[in-house]
Amino acid sequence: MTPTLQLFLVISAALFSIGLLAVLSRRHAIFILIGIEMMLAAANLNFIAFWRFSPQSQTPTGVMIAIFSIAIAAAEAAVGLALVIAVYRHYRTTNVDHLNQLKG
Amino acid sequence: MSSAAVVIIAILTLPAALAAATLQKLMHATLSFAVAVVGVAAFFFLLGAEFVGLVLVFVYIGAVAVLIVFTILLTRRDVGKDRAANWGGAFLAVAVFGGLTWAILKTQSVAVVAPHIRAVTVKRIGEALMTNYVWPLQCVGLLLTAALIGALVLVMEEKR
Amino acid sequence: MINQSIDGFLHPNVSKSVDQIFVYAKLWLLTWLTAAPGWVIQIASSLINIFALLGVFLTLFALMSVLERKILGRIQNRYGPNRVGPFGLLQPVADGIKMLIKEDIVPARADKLLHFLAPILIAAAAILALGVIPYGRNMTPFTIDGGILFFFAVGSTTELAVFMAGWGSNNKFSMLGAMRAIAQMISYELPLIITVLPVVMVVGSLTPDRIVAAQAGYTFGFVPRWFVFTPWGATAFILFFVSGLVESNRTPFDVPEGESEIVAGHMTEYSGFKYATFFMAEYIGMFAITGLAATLFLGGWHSPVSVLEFIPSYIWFFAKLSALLFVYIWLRGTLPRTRVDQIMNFAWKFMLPMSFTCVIAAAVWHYAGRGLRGWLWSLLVIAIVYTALSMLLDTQRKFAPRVYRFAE
Amino acid sequence: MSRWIIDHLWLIPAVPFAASLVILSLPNGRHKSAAVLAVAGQIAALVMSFLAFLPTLQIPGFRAVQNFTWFTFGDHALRLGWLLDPLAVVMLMMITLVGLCIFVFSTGYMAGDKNFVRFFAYLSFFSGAMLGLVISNSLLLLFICWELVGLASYLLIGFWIERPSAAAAAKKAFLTTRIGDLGFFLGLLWLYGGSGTVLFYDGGNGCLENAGLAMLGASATFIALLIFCGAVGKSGQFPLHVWLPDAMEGPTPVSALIHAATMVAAGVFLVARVYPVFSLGAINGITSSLTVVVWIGVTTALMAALMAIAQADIKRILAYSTVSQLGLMMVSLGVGGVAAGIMHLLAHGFFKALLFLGAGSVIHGCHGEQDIRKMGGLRRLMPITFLTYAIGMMALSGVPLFFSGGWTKEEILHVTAHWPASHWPYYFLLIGVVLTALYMTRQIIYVFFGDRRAAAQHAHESPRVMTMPLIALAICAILFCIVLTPAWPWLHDYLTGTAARVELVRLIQPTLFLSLVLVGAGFALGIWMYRKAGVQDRQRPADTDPLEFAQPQLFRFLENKMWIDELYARTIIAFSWMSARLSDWMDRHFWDRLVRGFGAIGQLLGIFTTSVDERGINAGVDETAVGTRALGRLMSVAHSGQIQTYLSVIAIGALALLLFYAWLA
Repeated sequence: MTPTLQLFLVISAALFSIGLLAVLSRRHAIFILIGIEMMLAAANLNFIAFWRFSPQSQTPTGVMIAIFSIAIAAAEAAVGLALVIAVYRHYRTTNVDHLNQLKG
Repeated sequence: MSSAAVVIIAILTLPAALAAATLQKLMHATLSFAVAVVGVAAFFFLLGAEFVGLVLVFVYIGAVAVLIVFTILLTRRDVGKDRAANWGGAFLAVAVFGGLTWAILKTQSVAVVAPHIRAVTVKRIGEALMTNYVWPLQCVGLLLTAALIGALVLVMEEKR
Repeated sequence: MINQSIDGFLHPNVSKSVDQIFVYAKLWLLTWLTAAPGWVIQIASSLINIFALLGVFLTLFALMSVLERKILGRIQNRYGPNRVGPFGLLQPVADGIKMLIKEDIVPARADKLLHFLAPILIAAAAILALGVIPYGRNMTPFTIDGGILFFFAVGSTTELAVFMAGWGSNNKFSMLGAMRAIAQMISYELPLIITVLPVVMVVGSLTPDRIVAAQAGYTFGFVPRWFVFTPWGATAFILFFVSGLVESNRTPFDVPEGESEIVAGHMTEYSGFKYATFFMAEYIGMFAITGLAATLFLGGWHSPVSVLEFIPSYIWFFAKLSALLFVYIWLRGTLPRTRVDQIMNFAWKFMLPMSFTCVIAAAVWHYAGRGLRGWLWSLLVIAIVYTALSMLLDTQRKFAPRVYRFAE
Repeated sequence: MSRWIIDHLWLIPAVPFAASLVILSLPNGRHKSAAVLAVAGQIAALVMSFLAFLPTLQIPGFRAVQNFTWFTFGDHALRLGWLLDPLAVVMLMMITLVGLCIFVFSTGYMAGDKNFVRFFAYLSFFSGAMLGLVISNSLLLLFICWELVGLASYLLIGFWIERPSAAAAAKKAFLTTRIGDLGFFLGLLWLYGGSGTVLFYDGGNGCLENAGLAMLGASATFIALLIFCGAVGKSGQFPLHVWLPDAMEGPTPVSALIHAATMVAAGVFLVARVYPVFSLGAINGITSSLTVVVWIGVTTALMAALMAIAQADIKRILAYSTVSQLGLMMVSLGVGGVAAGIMHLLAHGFFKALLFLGAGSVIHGCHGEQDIRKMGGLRRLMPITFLTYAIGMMALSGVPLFFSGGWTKEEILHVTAHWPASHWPYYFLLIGVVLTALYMTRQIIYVFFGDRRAAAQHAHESPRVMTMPLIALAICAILFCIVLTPAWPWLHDYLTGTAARVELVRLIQPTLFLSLVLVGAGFALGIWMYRKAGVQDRQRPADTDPLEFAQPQLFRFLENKMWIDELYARTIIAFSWMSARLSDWMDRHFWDRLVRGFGAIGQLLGIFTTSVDERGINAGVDETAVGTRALGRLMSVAHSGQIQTYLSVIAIGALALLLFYAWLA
């Protein structure tokens, strides 16, 4: 039997939630970044899945968006990790709990 | 494209992702993240977007994973001290998953099978990139440059 | 998939010749399970490809290891290994046995998992990369659209593996070696990929088969249409070759495992069969890079002279491969090891601009009509940039003999 | 090749322009590169002018026109264009040749000036504008270039801006020429209104071709006179000649190039260019406009020659002679000898540039001294300068046979003599010839003969870079007469567009002897008067001019330029001064009051609103601010600074939204 769109959506939802888990439950900044990356990957999976299961248009829009979002994710990762390093330099920690200078 | 393949890949991918989210050692987490990315790429292959899959592997394993690893190295002193995970977050994540799944299964419009399509070749993607998506392409290029410079500036040793 | 691979680029008058012998052997093997469902055939054919690849390249690796030692011996004016077997040709077997029966030592404080996974991952990456190279007419193990990208995507995994090795074995030398290795690999991955761009641009495809097909034929009947015979092609080839040297950590760029500085780089803590695996991975990576170089610039399996076309294509391919490999060994026997800062400067200040210039030159070549005019124009472009760079970089200062500050 | 240059005629002015732009962008110290650039641009222009010269030789009366549309308003297009015909070509050759010599000369003369670079930028700029003026095929384009050369001359006269006299002279030149240009512009507009086009030649319906002229009709006279105003201003004719002598404040090469050879000749060129408008409806060669031209020219020639006698500044003498020569040309144009006038213009370009450069060399040698009474006996010290200067002087005073000036001047006398309207111009010109010889003799004697006086003690010959141009120009001044002689009037026929033929008989003419006699008389008179110049003679002190001794008040009258400047100062300038005063008074006492009144009203309003603010609005605002602060303190509690808290909140929100939509569906 051939899989329906639902299957992929569920999988990407799972991936997304796992990313969310990492973002919400881990204290280490890098874990948070990994989680964000995973959520982005899930989003890409969604794009591709929807593109694949939708009636075809001339330009593969979903693929395009996936490509762009991958590029943007790369940029995001680079800047984010640079931020982590900079933060570590200042506070000698990457624990996001301790980074609460903006507390009201 | 058969459900079996999908399920197999899912079985490979999701645990890896879970490990990436939960493992104590950052290094292991990163590597399992890489594995998860490979799984996602496999999904892309399965869905007929080979190019995107390759790009995903290329970018995430070749660049992002290595970057993360470097960061781990540079912030080493902080690694390993494990802290109590916050269970609220975990619960929330589970809740989101439940909600999403419920919503997906509830909507019948997505319970469709894939139509037969002609393979999206690199040539087609290239043409699309150079015609309809040329401005987005330029913008992304600009963005990447900006990110590069910004990252450099951020990690530059501030002189004092 | 097999049929598709057959009638892909089938040459009319060689279809029955010795040239296609392996293809037909594979077909014959597959005829046994015509009854089986499609996916079985697919898996079977893939397995056949895999085994063929492993067989060929592991043999080549064994041969290479001994030949390298012998050639180095010749260069350094001594006998190489000459005890085991005729001319010491069985030396690799002896080595293999030794490696197998050696004790496998894992440091106590090491991260066992990573320490164990690293060699496997690195070897896997290297072997995967071999899969997309066309070894002869209709002899591409895996014809996927965008094979070149696949090659690099897989190749980029190596860095992670190296890091795993360095980190996992929890040893400062390993860590340093891994750092050096990753640093130079990343730095040289850019020139490596960007020098491939012109070829991809000119051919208009990422598929190795098409790239090889695009280099068929001869101008004026005797000069083969290989890209290495165009100015941009030649430049790109040289850049690619050097980057390949760095990627496979060979002299003069073998700082990551420079014995005299850090014991053996990221392989310091490895022994026995894991070490052998690293060793093998390095060599196979070398084969992959050289094979890709031959495919991209040296016309793949095409014969250099039209009269010699009767010689089977795969023989030509392996001839080119071994020629390049010989150059590797030759360089190793000839050149001293460079310094890290020199490597980095070279990568970012020379290789990268030059490889971008190759792209531009290729574009010029194309728009000037791919003829003599294009040839001269692209030559002009490259010459200008080269001279400008060599003026800017002021090489006298950069590569001056080292000043030892602490040697009072 | 010839085809190419006809299509790319615009390159000739463009190259010096480009050169000047590049030079302007140079830093101040780069003397060498500036000079090289300027000279190179000039050489390029010379070569291209020569290329343009070749095709015009093939057919007599050759004319190539290349028009283009500048812009279109509504359905009407304003078109400009380039024109290549003998008149333009000879001007091109003369300008570029003389210009090159002067450029080279200036590299020596201006060496050590701190604004060297700027100087060459201006010079190239001028050359470009002048070349453009010569080849423009549209009165508007010509006018534009005309103003550009005006600007260049303004900049260059005031080049030594730190000298107040230079600044004043620059201003004077600019304003005086403006007066003329106003007339010119009006004429231009009138012409445009009349004939509907400003193109000279446009395939049959240009404004100088029968179609256009027919449209002008009777108004042609006024248009011609208005355009002539511009010519009067530019080439220093009688009412507006006052600026030219003062323009000598500029560096000598500038005087040579702009105020002797090229720019001031532009007026003559202009008249020659639009000659059809002047001569429209002429009855045997006489129209009212041409008559005006003649008499203006005569007046100028005679007056300037008289003034030149009493001047002491070496450059001023030359300036006045320039003015008188220009008058001569105007006369010749007026009486219908266009070719003769242009020929004299060219010849004059060469020898006057030569004279000025010679003067420059003298001044250079005497360390900046310009008063001829302080010089003397320089012929031993600066032989080359002396010889070339003598050649120039001979040419200027019109010694026949060997010097170009002689032939052209005879030609002019010849045509003037046959002017049907009146014979007086002829007689006046004869006097003018004598006077010319006289003042040139005076100058030569003062500068080069006699014993060395104050400034001449430490004089020295100039460097080769300055003498070489002198020699070149001298050779030009002599060889030029080959194409001028009546025996083979090549240039004349080239300009009039007929084929030249050789007739040695025509070499001997009555005017030849006449001018011989006249020039001889002039020399003799000069030598007799000034043989003792600058030395103690009878009871005359050494530093007084012999003429001054003989005829004090006459001399003073001439020395002060017939008090024309003073006249202007009393009348025109005084009037404008008065009007300025008047308007100033109006400003102070009337308009100011008004403005102040409005200000007062504004202030009153302001006071009112302030009170309203302080009483009413402020209180309410304060209350609001207090409330806001309290609210903010309340909300800031939510900002725990924990990213993950925020993220969780977002997640909860997203979840809620999702569930809501799912429930809706």
